[in-house]
Amino acid sequence: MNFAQATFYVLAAIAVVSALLVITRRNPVHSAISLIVTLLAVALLYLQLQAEFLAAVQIILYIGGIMVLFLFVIMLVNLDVALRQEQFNRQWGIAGVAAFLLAGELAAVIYLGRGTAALPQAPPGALQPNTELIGTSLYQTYMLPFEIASLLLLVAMVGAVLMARRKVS
Amino acid sequence: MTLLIETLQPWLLPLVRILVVFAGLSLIVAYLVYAERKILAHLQVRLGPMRVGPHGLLQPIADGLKLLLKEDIIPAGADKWVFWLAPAISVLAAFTAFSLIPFAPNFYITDVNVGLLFLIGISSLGIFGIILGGWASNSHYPLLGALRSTAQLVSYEVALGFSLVSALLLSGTLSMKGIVEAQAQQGVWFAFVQPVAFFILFVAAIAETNRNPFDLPEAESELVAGFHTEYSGFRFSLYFLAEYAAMVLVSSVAVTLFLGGWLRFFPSVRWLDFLDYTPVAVFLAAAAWCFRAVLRLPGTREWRWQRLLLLGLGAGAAALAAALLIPARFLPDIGVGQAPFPVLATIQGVFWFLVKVFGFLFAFIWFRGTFPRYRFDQLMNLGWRFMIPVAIANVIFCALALALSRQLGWHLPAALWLGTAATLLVAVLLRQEEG
Amino acid sequence: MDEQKKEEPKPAEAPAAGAEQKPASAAPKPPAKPAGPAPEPLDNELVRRLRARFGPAVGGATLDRKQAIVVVSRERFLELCRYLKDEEKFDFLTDLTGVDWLARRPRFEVILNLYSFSRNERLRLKVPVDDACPSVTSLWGTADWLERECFDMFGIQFPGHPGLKRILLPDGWKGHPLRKDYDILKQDTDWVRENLGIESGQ
Amino acid sequence: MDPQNVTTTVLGADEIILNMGPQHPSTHGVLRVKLKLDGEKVIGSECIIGYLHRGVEKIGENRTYPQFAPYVDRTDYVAAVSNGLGYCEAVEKLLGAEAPPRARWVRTILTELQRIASHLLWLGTHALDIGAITPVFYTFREREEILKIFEKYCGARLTTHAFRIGGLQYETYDGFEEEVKAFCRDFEKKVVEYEELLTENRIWVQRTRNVGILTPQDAIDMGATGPVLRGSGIRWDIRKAFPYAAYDQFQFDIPIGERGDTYDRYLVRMEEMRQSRRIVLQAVDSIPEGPILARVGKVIKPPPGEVYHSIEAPKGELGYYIVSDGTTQPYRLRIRPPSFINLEAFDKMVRGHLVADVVAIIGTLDIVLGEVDR
Repeated sequence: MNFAQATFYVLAAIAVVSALLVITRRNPVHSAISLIVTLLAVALLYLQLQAEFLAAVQIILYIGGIMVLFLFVIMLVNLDVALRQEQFNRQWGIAGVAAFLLAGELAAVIYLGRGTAALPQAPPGALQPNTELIGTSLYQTYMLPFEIASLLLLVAMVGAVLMARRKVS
Repeated sequence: MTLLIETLQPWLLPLVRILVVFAGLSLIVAYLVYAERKILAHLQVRLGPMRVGPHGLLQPIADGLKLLLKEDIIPAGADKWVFWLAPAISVLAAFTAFSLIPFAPNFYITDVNVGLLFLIGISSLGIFGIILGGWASNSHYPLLGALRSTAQLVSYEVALGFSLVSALLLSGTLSMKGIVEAQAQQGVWFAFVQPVAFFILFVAAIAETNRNPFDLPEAESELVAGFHTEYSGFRFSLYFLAEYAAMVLVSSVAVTLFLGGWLRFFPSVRWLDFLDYTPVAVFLAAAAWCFRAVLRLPGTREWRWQRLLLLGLGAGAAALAAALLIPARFLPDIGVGQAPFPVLATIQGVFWFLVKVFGFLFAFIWFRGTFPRYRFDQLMNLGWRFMIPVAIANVIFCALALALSRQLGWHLPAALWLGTAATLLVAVLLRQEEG
Repeated sequence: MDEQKKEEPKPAEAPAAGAEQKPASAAPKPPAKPAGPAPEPLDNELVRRLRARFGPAVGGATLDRKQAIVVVSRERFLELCRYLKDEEKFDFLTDLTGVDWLARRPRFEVILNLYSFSRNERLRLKVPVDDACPSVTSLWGTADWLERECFDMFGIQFPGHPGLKRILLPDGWKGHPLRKDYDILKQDTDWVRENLGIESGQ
Repeated sequence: MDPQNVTTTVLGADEIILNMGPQHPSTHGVLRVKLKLDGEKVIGSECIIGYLHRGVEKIGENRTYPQFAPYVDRTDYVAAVSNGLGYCEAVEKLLGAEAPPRARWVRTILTELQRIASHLLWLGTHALDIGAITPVFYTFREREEILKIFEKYCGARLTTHAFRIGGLQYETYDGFEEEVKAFCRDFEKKVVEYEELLTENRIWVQRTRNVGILTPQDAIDMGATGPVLRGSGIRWDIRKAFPYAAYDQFQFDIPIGERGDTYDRYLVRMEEMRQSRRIVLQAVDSIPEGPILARVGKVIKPPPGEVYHSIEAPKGELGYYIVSDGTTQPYRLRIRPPSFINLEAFDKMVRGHLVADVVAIIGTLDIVLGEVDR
């Protein structure tokens, strides 16, 4: 096991463990912190894959933007009430079974498809100017889907603002 | 032994650089606090720290020691882990970001091709230090302070981001080093062709570092000390350190992006080349000042130590000035090319960089001594209704100017200036609508 | 702590009379100390109007050191105040306080200092009360805290006050310190012991 | 566009009760304010006072008239000279005596200097509350000059006890007139200096304009006096309405505001400092010769009766209501504290504003807790 592999396993373990913490912590702030750690570990994995742009964007958008807003909202709602609520409801058994089945299915697919999905080794240097590559593919190759996606987001945003507005009496 | 050295070889130089940068940074931050106290004091017709060392020069060290030795108090209702973690996040974020700043063409820790994005990303992690610290204290004032700063930082980050974009458009790269090189190549600091972006960056930088007039998160007259009200001793000093490191950081970013980083003033004007010798002149002037002071001190016995100290300082400065002028043939090749004075060439970049950064920092301090504080809603209005629209308009016009110059062959600076004029028009219209 | 004895210095239930702000009759200024200025009856337009309207509710009216004082009975006090505010333009309540005449009946006097911007004139009302005086908070917003202070210091109740509670002293304090039977060295030792953890605040 | 408000309502987050003080940097002493907040918006407030209550009025009933004089210095302790003037004149009125002209002139000069000093202190701290940290040092520099004059005159800087019943405690010192004039000469430029820092400052204007508006009707209803009343546009000043000391001899204007907001009160106080300087200059040029003490006798024993006397203190109407029973001690001594009554308007002014405005409004009321609590 070389250095790169060791790093990968460490980061992967951190990501998984903190992801588990996200759903098991009782205190939402602790969950949020765990989520930040997960996202950070994933960003570092991107970095290891030499996808610097993706890593940077992951940090800026998910951690620097979205998680800050998460925490912001968590602080505004009354935490004491949330703490006293049941964390798991009666459906968690069913959910567990469903999750188990899904995991089995996934494992089977991976097992059956082994070998067929082996990716060719990327030629060194091909990924170098990845910011420009992403730009080209987003704004030229996939222009239409990209614009549709941004339109959707805009609609969602306008809708959220509309719903959040105070009723002016 | 040789094996060890060989394995460490690729690590050695970066490690040394990291150590130098962080040690230097800590010193700069410590003395920034001192400079702030002194400058503010003189703005306010008083003297500032005078007791520890001559003119209070050792005050930062005394302060640091005091903070380190103080009792570490964790409030009873606080969330211990988060309370412990929060200041560490702040400091880490602020310091790590420096690894991406190029202080000189050959003096930086790392240069990534998405350097600027990383820098924004890492520095935005610093918010968590504030928000978690405010929450973990389990008290109203820190919570309100944390909420304020979150809203503030998130809002102003947008304007900040947009102001950076125009520098990116002009340089065509995200690498910090590349941006400076682009400025050298185009022969103009971006501040001169993108004054609006530079201005917005400057204002947003003040807001991002919670400095007056945007220092609401820690407005002492309203929220006692904002998010760090409950912090004391060592943890408090971490926040303090982070705040001042962040000041240095945003100044460095602004200098790199808009003021030509390590470049000296008018780098492309040949007949101003004598400016390259400014570091020498500065050291010589310092030496001269010391010697003159020695002569002016009374010649009695009780001033003996002061005289000796000043003499030593003067001699040191003179020696440094001389060292800068060691000709190339007496030195091994240290990778600066054909410069006649390699040491001078090495120091050059860092010198100019620091001069510009200190210019910024002085402005920060000056503002603090001058302006009252904005109210929260006014701050938000300014951010969302003025700065962000103007920043967006600026990006659009900047891109337009670039397109015009690339497609139609317009003179680039002229096109950019036209864009700036259009942006200013937008700004004026926005202002009028508001008033 | 000299207790007030029989010799009431002053007009309180003194006879009716009148005059007004006019320096005409009253109080010259003999600089010598023993003689000094003395209160004298007051009979002016205002007092006459008041008497005509409120009859026996208006007690004595005096001029003391050129300052007009009218004694009002508790029963029609609020009504009279409203009249003064609305009709006579005494729109400004400068001060409201109390005096404890330990030996008298009624024991307390509530003192109102009114001012009229349009007439540039002051008028002092005195309401002799035993334990309660109608609140004037509905007329002058100022009265809120002033009545609370009066209650705090003298224990006078103000029916009609929106939230009569102590203002300067702690809520749990016992006793009303400006009463004449409250010695200057006295304090609520129980409160001090309980809340401050010390034996005495002296 | 205030994201906080939006989120608060939607999520139905609870109202926060925020307790400001009694230990808080900008409650100017030991004022405690309980704020009910919706986000950062104030929807209700309650002032809790009394932390500095020393029973001054009770003490007054247990001291002889001259013995009590030093106590009044300790009510509004940043304007001790004004307090002393009010008390001494009240007792003089009770006695039927009047201070000789020279004493009245000197009293006027010192009281006006005290008004400037008090307003300077207010200006510095008010600006500090709003975040401008520099003016406070400038204002203290000038206040220091006034305190030096006080110190030379009576030996004390803060709790001066400068006057005594019937006139002055001391004759003026040599060079008094020159020093006062020198101060006035310099002070004209200094006021300009403060105004340069604040009056046109965009942020300052934004922070104070339309903040804490007190309508004229409300101001009268809440019994506001002094600059708070005048800021609301009512031209009323006891120095003009019921002249005392030597004010009827001098010319000065009463500045008023238009909107009754914090900025207007700021302008009013700035102009008041200028007018005070004007009064001082007129007075110092015309101090008459003569005795400084009226014949009031060694033992102050006012005839039975009562008196209410008020003066225009820097904070507003400072009144003394004294009931005498003919003995050497007041039977009842009531101080009408301007700070206390001005503070009552606080709740009215603060509703609907943000937390940041709370400190601006506390500052603009210019309260001194020593006087509020007595």
